[in-house]
Amino acid sequence: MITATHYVALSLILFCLGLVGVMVRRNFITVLMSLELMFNAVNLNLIAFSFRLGDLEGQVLAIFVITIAAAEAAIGLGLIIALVRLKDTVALDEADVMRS
Amino acid sequence: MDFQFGWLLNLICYLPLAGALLIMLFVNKENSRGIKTTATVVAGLDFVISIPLWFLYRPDGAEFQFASQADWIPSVGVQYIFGIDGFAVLLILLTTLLGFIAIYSSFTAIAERQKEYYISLLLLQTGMLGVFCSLDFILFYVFWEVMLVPMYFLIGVWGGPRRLYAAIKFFLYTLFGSVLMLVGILALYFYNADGLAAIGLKGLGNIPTFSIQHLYTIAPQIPPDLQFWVFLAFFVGFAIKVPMFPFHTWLPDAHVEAPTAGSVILAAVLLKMGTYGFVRFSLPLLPDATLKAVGWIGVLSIIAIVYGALVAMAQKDMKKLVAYSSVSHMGFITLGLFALNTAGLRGGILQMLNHGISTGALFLLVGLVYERRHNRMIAEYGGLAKVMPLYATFFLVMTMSSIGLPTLNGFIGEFTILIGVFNHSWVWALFAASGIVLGAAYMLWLYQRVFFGELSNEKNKDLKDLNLREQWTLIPLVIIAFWIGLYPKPFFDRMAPTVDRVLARVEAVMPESETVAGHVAALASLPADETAGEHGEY
Amino acid sequence: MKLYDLIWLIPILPLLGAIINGLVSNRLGLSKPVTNTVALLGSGLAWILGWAAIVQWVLELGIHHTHVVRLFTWINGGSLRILDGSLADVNIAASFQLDSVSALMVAFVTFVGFLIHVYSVGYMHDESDRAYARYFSYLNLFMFSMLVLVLGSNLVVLFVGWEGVGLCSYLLIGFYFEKDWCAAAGMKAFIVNRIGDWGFLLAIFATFMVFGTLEFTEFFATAAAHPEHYATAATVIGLLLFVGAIGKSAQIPLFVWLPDAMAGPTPVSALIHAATMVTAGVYMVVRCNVIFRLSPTAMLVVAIVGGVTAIVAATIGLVQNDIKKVLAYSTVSQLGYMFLGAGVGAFVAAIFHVLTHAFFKACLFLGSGSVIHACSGEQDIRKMGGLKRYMPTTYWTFLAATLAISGIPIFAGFFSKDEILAKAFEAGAGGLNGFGSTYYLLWFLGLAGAVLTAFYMFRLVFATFHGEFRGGEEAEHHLHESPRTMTMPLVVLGVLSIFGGLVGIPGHLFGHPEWNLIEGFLEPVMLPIGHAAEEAAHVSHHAVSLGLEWGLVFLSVAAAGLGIWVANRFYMGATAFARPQRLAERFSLVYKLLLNKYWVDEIYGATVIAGTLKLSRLLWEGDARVVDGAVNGTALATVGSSFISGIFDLRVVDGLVNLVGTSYDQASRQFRRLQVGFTQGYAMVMVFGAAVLLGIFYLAKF
Amino acid sequence: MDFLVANFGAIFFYVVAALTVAGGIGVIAARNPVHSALYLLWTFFMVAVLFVLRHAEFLAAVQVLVYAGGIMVLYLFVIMLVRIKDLRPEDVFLSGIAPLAVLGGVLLGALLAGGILLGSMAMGSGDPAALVTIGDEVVGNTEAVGWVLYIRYLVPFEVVSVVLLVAMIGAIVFGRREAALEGSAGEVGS
Repeated sequence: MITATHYVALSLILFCLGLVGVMVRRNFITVLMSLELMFNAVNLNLIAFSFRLGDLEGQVLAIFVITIAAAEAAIGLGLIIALVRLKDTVALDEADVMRS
Repeated sequence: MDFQFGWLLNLICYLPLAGALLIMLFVNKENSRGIKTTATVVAGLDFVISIPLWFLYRPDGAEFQFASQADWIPSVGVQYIFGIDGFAVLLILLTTLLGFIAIYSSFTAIAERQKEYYISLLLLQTGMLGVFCSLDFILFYVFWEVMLVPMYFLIGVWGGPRRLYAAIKFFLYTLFGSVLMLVGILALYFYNADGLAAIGLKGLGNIPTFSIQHLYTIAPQIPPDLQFWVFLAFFVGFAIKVPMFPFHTWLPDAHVEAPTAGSVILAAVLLKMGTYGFVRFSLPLLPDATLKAVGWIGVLSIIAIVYGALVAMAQKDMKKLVAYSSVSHMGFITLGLFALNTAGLRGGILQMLNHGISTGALFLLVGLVYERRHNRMIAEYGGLAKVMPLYATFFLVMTMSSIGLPTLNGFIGEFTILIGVFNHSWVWALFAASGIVLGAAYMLWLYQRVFFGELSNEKNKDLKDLNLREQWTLIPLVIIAFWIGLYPKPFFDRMAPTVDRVLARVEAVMPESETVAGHVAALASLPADETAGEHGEY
Repeated sequence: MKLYDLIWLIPILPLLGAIINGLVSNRLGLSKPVTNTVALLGSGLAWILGWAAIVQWVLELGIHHTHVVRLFTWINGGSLRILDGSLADVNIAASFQLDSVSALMVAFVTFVGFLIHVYSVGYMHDESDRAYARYFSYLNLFMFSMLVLVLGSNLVVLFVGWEGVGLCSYLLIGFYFEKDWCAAAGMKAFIVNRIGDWGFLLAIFATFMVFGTLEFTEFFATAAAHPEHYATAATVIGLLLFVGAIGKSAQIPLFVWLPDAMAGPTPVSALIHAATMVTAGVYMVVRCNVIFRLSPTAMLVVAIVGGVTAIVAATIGLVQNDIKKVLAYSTVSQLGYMFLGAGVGAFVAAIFHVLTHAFFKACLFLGSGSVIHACSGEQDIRKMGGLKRYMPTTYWTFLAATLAISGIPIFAGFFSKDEILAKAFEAGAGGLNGFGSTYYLLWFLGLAGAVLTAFYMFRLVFATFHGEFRGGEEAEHHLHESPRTMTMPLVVLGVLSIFGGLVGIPGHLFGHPEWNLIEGFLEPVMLPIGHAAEEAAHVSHHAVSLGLEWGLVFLSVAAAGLGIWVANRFYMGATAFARPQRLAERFSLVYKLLLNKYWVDEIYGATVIAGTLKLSRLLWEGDARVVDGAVNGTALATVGSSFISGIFDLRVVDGLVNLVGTSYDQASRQFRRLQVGFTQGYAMVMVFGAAVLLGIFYLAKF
Repeated sequence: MDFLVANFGAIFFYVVAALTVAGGIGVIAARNPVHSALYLLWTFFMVAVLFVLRHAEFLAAVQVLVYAGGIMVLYLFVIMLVRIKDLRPEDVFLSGIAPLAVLGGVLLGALLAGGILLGSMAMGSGDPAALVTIGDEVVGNTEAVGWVLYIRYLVPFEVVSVVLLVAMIGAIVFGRREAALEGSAGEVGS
């Protein structure tokens, strides 16, 4: 029998994968994709508990998360374009004007 | 609680916010006149609509009047509760009046970024009013923090040469205090509810709430050690705001660097937040710890009185002198509050108003001459009474008010405080009263150096005396100074219920032998000659 | 409406004058006639109303009735638990009372005050319109405050007047504020007075704590009813009250402000610093005689301070050359006599001396003002001389007042001063409170002071009015008698200096005690106190026989005569000034000591004032250096250096704050090198931070 | 075989889960961003399948339509737009901190997993049928979500739409050539 715990464990794995991706990749675009991975992990969690509790609120919340993820993607990609125009690179660690 | 006219209180509190939004959205930043007019009208209107509070407040009515209540974050028990007692009525009137004067006085002083400046002042006013109105701890805390930000900008953007240093010092200092206060608030909250297992705190199991009125009712049940820690957290938060002796060093810097209106508000209202906190929270909520801390706080207050006065005497900068005099005067207030008797508390509360009026006016006055000469060094002046007689007169009145000349407000406050303090401990009064001598010394010395003597500095020869607008920023304060000095009874009457309730809450935990009733009973049982002996030892 | 119910109006009338002159005349620069009409109306109406109210009070209620007019509750500071355990309300009323002391004070304050207003009209005529209005505004304000002081029915209202006269004194001394030393003198007066006020305030608080009320009638009655019960409290309250009196009445050690106060216009010196304000201390001690009589210690202290001040100030007066300075030290000395009188229990004599002193000293000051006016502002008596010829009215009135202060029989001062000395001797002989020998010594000091008084006063007269004019031809040209408005008050006061003492003839010497009108008038003020005190008074009264008393009278007259004779030898005739010159050379040390007023000012300057300033700078530097040090260097070094410099607590205060700031700053500088601008670095820190938090959570949980 | 039939649900889950994780690894490990994007697309589909398993049909549809259809296309566009050759293959990873980062991720994962295993899921459970019913009437997941979303959560829904609007405006502002250059140049210069 598949329980919520299975889903949570899967979600955890996905989340950690995303987390590592955020930390190790230099390409800004890939970093954003890793973030999407983490969002998906969260959604999985919500859905699993929604099922277990028999409560639709989890699903509603997941919809909101997807919306926020869309917004994040839009902003993030806008930033990438700005970064490329400004510094001619997509490497996140080269956006370091603040480092003195 | 009495919910009548609750809308009025909300209106008073949020009107400045509405004004700020109005300026922000609809007034062009080039339109200097429009900004000033809007800000002045809004602040003036706020003062006008706050006047009815003075008449509508009934000392014999409910503890908190003009109340309103709603759920805010029901899951953790945060509510939106507004309501004021007579004490807060006085402070609200002080705030609206000084807020208006601060705005009215900055027409010519501020030339840059006027839009942001007036928005900041109006936001600040909402923050301050909110603090006095809130009866829910979280709401209180929100307003408390809201207040910080505009003040930070006022100092940091429109301040003097070392403004950034002063602003950051002010901000860090107060933030540190308020965070500790938040910890104290949460401890009370958890104690009232289910406790906090992580730190081994057992709770009472009541419905979780931040309502101050509810917490008043559980005050006697709070165990002494919890009271001690919470008191300490509150004390640091409030003592920084007051500021009390070891925490005072942000004050001179903030005052010196702040623009005139900022100094006025800072001295007149922001410093009162600390003493307000003591009266509203520390005393009634933590009576046991209060009783234990009285000795320490008394000593700190006396140090503040003497130390502030002595340091003020050494100042070469007029504004810094007034700032240090604030430390001394606030020492009187805390001393009065912690004398824990009616006279001390009443005097302390009245002195809060007095200090707001006198020191506010003194900062205004220093600002006026600074605006003309862009210099605050005492040595630059001398003989001003010759060219600016009107200014000298206003300054004299406020100097006298500050050093406690009878028939002016300062005397009433200091007298009432000291008579209460003397009853608590004559040694305290002995030392505290020396502040009166020192106060006269530094203020009169300042007055002499600035106004008397020959008009030796060429740059001062054609200084203009006060114009009509400047006079009108000062006249209300002079009138109130005389009013309180000659007939303070209405003020005392309004604060009396608060004082009695606070004292009743403190005395509820006193051992019976120390309360008034217990003392009388004990005396009655003594043989007659033993009471006589007490007089002998006096 | 009875006039004695309107006594609150007596101070209000001059206040109205002050407000009109201060706000209207001064702002608009109205002409002098308008200004002085307002001022004279204010003080004159107060005079008329005051006298009328007193007469009506005496006739309708009698002097034994203390008439209290309560206006409104002024300070309602809640209730306090007082010493006996009961609760007392701090309800301080704005209320006035009329009894014999305040009646006497009101009578002469309004009268002398009005005369000096009249005199000022002439004296201040050369000032600009605005300054003129300012002057009269202050003068009227002073009348208000002084009348509040004497009419107040409780300690706090008295204190209002007490501070009010201090303020007016400050403003009037510093009237010529362009001159630095005038302004400084005003400030000195105010601050020194504040030291006295410190004691007074504490006395008020102590009174409340002991009696639970501040109304004179109430706590006097309580204290008089239980003398033993309140003896200790009375000592404390009495001594604290006396600290206030020392400040206001310029006694040792706080007398230094009064000579400096002569920087003000001369009429001000006459009114405030001779006739009225400085006697407020005496008035207050007499008013509170019940408290003092309960405490032998307080009485002794009052007497000692008074006696010592009387002789010390007189010695300084011997050698001063400034005409007003001589009069100033003379005032200090005479005030000392008054306190001596109060200290030996002769409260009536003390008030009597206040009265006669007001007449002759006001006359002397106004006369000196007239002289200074004539000499175009010159105040040095060495540059005067022979003025008798030019200004006869001034001379004769001045002489009358000088005779009065010297204690020549018939003249006013004789009766009052002699009564004080006699009472002091009686106290010595009767062994009052067991301090007999001390009182003898004080009597002797008083007698010696009388010799000195006669000497320096006649020195003044001879040097100023007799001989040849020494001020040069130019100045001699300007010499003239003063205008009518100035001489008229002089004449009135001169006459009073001659006959004013007749209200207090020592009738018991002639077997007619009822001749002593003032004693009878003031008798209600001396509340009878329980048995013991009354017996002591009984004993002391019979300690001196009638014959011995007559002997004392002759002794004091002889003392005055001796002083005059020496002055005559020294300052009259061809060898004038030669003899004192030689004396000064031979005893140059003593001469310098006296000329420099025992260097008291310098000693205070070097110790108290310099000490306070030094302490304040030290504290301030402690504050300031920390800030700078912390900003410039590391906070650690600051804390360390603050330990070394020994005032570490002050520095730690601010040092700690900046230490926090600096350490954050330093730390962030370090972290910044690694972190800022490196997005993934933030993420790493977050991850590890979350891991640590979780770890802690597990450790706590399992 | 019976085992397979009896446990078909579980086996199916494990398979899909494994494929999801594989997709995730692909996202973070692929050197070419286009490959990463394709792996991500794969992962989205797998997650959608998992949604269906948990009675979230509507959400699965949204996942496919919005994520796989909308966002992924956006990503691919951007990848095409910017020069993907910008990073040399050996520079794809932050070699300096990569080991540390992996360690951190594993550590946090382990700790959280510990929480899941050790902690008791002491919470109520409900009937999954509620996910497809309104009141007593079985209406299907999409309608049920609609009822909840547009009635109880109407205000948050509207707020989120505003957030989306703001994000859109923000993206446009960032994307404007001159604005990006001017604003940033100013900041750099100061």
